[in-house]
Amino acid sequence: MGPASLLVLILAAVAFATAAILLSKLVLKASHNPVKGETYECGVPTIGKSWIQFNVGYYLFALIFLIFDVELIFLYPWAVTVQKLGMFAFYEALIFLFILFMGFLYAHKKGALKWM
Amino acid sequence: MNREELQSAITALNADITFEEGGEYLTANIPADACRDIMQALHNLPAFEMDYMFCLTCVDWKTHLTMVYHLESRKHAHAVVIKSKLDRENPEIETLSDIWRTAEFLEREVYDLFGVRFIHHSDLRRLLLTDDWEGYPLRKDYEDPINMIKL
Amino acid sequence: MEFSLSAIANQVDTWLHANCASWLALTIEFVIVGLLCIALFAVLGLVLIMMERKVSAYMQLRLGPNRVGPKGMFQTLADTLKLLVKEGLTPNGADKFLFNLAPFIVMIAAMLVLAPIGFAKDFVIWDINIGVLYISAISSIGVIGILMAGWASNNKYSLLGAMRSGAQIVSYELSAGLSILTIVIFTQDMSMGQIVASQADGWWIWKGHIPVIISFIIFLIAVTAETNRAPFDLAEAESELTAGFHTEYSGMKFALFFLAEYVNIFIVCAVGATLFLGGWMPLHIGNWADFNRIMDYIPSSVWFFGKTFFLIFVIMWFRWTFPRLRIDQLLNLEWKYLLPISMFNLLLATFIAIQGWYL
Amino acid sequence: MDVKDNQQHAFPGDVHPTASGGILVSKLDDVINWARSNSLWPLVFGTSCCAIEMMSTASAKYDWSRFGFEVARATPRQADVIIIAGTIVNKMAPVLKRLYDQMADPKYVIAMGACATSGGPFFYNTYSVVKGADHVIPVDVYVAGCPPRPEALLHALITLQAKIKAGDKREKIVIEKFVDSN
Amino acid sequence: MFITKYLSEVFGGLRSLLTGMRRTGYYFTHHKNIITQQYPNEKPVLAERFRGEVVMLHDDNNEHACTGCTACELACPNATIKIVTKFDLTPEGKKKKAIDKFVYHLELCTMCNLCVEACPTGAITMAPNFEHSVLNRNELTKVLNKPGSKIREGVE
Amino acid sequence: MLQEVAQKETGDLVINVGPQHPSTHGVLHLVITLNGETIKKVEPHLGYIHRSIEKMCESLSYRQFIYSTSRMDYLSAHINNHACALAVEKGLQIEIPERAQVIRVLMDELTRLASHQLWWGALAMDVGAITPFFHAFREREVLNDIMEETCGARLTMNYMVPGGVMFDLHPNFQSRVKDFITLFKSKLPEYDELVTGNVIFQNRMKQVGFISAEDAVSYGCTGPTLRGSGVSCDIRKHHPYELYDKLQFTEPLETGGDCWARYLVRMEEMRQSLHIVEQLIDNIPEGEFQAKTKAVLKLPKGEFYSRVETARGELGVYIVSEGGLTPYRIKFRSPGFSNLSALDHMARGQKIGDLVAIMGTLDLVIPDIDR
Repeated sequence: MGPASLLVLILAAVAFATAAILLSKLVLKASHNPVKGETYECGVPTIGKSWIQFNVGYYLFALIFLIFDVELIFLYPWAVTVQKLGMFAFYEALIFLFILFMGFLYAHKKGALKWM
Repeated sequence: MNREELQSAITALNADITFEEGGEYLTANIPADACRDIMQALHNLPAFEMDYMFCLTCVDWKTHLTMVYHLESRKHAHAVVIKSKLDRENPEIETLSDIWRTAEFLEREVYDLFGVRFIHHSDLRRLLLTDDWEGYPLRKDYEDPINMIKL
Repeated sequence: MEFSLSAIANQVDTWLHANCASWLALTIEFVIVGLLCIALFAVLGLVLIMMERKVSAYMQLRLGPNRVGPKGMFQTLADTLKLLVKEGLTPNGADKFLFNLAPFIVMIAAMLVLAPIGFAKDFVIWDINIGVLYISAISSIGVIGILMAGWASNNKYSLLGAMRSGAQIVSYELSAGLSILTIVIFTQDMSMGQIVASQADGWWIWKGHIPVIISFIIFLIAVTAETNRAPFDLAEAESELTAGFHTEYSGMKFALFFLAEYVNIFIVCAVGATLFLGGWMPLHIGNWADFNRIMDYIPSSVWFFGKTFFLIFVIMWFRWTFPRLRIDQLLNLEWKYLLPISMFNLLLATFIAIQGWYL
Repeated sequence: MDVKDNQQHAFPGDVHPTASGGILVSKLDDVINWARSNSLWPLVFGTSCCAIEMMSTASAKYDWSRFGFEVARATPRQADVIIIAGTIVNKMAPVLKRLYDQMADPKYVIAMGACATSGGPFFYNTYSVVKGADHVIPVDVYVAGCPPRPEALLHALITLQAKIKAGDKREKIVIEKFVDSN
Repeated sequence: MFITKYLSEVFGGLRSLLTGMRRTGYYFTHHKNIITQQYPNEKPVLAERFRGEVVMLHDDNNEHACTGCTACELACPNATIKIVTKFDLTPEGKKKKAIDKFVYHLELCTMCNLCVEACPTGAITMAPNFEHSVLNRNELTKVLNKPGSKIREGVE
Repeated sequence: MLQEVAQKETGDLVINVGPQHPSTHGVLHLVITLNGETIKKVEPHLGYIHRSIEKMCESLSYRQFIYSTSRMDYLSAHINNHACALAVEKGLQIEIPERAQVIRVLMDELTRLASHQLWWGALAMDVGAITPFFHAFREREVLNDIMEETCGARLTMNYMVPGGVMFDLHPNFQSRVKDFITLFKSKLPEYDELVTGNVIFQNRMKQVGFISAEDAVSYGCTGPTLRGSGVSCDIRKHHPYELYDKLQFTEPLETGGDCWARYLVRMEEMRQSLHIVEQLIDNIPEGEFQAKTKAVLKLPKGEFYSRVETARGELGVYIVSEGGLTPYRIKFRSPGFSNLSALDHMARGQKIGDLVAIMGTLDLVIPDIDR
């Protein structure tokens, strides 16, 4: 059906979600009380802020992911044609992956893959 | 060590110690101000090596409070009960939480329920009751007309 | 007559073009597609949740829902209705715009991935020529929704859950991508339709030898992690973070996350079935012409859904058997085991493909 | 002595009334109540002994999932019913209140066992026990027992289902009360 | 060797996971292991000693054995039982103490059986009833002696 | 290097876990200081189920107060009652008939089994596996039925009374316990298949929540928590009560000091309890099930301390009597209280997921801690 179908799918998702969320607003009249909107934390008031400068550990993985994801993108066109290109392409990819693997080992050695 | 040996060994620590007759364990009454030294000795001296405090509590005798410590040595398999009288109006005693770490929580509990203040305790707060609770409920004269329905 | 979804679709198409102006026919077709997708979502939600509850029940020596409707069939319907009329809270401290946007993002991401999936022979919304790449790309949009939800909730559990989810999904994206790549090497095409077509004489899991089996296992593990399913459900680890990133969500907003999770399972299993188990291709065994003909009588949509539901069952089986991993173990598994193995496996697959050692 | 007088003597303090009344007529409300009654997701909330019997009710032999109750939610936002399984003490009461307040409407409460119903074994001579959870939040169904056996909890859930199906429209009453008090 | 250790870790791990899956898979396919009792449809078989609530035994003549001695009231740890007595006139014209109401707070009762143990005449016993859910707490306060019931002849 | 950056640049998150939280097994409130996922400090806040049982017992007679202790450590209800009965018997100096002793030991061990089964299921649930919980409850329900048949209740039995037990054994008791032994022996390998052998579970348990023997003793840990650190501490061995000195059983010891060691200790304890039950079930002597006691019990002036081994560790009951009808002061030395005090020590530097596993292996019962 072509690219327009993507628009149709997005519209369908939005319509579905909107309809579902609005329905409860129409049918139900909710009660109000002062603590209802407060943050839930096991039934006791929260201590301090939730929006703090967060541990860098989580982001490190995102960074490393980025490197490997780019690698993956490079590999897709290669994968389509590798059978036609033969062993030459195989060796090329071998070198490419080897360099990446070295990077991986470096990151590993630096402790970037160690959770803290 | 058996009971008699233990008794004589403890007497050697401090002259003011008196012993109670009967009871399952050897029971020694010690003065509150010497408590810490005696306890330290009981914990450290190789003859005693009371490394395990299995009970710490307090009893309200209406005229005074009594701290009760149950100590046991795992190595020598002997046990002793140490008691120490405290003034009821202003109960104060040195903390033992750095000798036996279990005492940290147990002392907080006693502070909470009896109002005994443990000097040099690192974190003496209410443990079981809310911070704004008034009174010490396990004392005999505790009254709470709202919450406590007498049978 | 043989039951075929594509035949019905073609009839509808012809009828519409015969009776309406072409722009109107196209619009009506779009509306039909939209409605069909919504219906698919709703039905999948109902069926998969019921399936999960029954699977878990039987594994746990109990009966599961059996009192609402015949054999408990209406249980999830009742749940859905209840969630529809339950209050959808927005906490005071939350970033209200992002908080309300997050379920939409998750839904859109789940919906978009439907496009290149062939549900039956010649029955596909849009067979994009870079199908598998498209799927890898779109399926990682979902994590943005989760991160958004966790951050916007202004709740510490949510925040932790979202952060975990972010680290987890991006990591497992890699090995999922690498195992998909293995199939691309063999088929030399990225379109889902071509991949299915290449399996007419045997599914890749049979004819691809060891590399494909290894990448199938890695794919299963990786997609289980990507859909935040136990044993990788750290984002919503109940015993640690109460409900993780959707702690503050209630009513239908929560239900949309719930639904998206199940639809995502369906989608990744559909992709797995297409890549490794031949999609809608019937089971053909070598020269057994009679056997093959009988298999051909079974409609292609049945094949597709059968394979997909088998994979879904396997993923549910994981959930009801294994304990949850810890966050550092989870990342260890990916970076120390799955990624090196799949990189090695990719080379092995390339070598076998170039040498032509497959059927 | 009259039983009723005795009752008032026995339970001091304010008791939160549960919503009642509100007759429903339309078919839509019937359907909604059918859905609500068959999809009671409990909050994971157990304080003491009754929690173990609640776990037993969830276990294979009694299996509350047959009624669709097994989706125990850890967060009150997604739960429909609090099963107060165990004693509520003065320190816990504000927490319970807060949890109840933070639940999304409609919400229901079952007081399971003697402690939650009335303070039970800890009614007399205790300084810290709330004499019945309905001093803190409104309770829909009380179930006696110490602890009640799993079937008794199932019976309570069925009673609650019947109450919902009978058409108590809680949120309406709550709103009216809220408006009145302002 | 590093590689062999690595591979044995991978395969050992996979095997342990498959062992677990075989167990759950076994139960998934063998439904005879299901132990669910369907409560409202199948009433449970309760042990005769099961303590569900205190009941007062009445015979066919609507007579019970309670003398109103308050032994149970004293034995009860949390005052679940309140006995309200009255004075009946015997046929000889003498006043005789008898129970007016045997008030039983089921909502307070912990089924500890101490009252039954204390009862000198065996007037009360524990019954295996468990369906005690009510919408109003006051319904749990019960009067155990049936209306119009009398003390059985000869019970002192 | 990266670790340093991480620690300097980011703030700490202070999180409340509990009072209402699935993994705290009740209403424990922990305030956790986190950096990322790593725990810097755990501060337990107690008292959310402090029911003032000690104060209440001061106004209950010696027969009455025992029932309230079933509600303390409800998973070891029999053993709690047993400890109280022992303390009262110590004061009254009653000899317990041999049959009553055997019944008490049998009930204690069955309770320990039931408690450990629940612990096993709950631990598996804490680390994310839900199915084992249901498998554990299958066997536990059989035990509950046995208890119900003899004692009349499933959880809080109030079966032990001063002088013996409340009722005689049910006629079916022996055969049903034997059936249970056969059943449980066939199911224990399944426990290992599902959980013990699982590589994920082992990784979650090993090198987690370490506590050394010295620290554990200093914190007053008892029971499997201490035995996991390699210290022998079983009251049944060191201060035998009832028949325990005549019975054959070993005290499982592990030296690891981590969650895995505690897990193995408890698994082995189940086998040992089963072994004790096996020894006794065919040798229940005939005779009285209750010694003759006065209707009103009065303890002489003095102090009485009884120690028993519950499923969680050492329970001490300390009764101070003034010679009246009720105890003057009663103190329960609960095992969970001391075990909990070591939680901060164990959890520092670990992840949130580990905290859940540590709490699971400590087997906390909060009403036992708060009383």
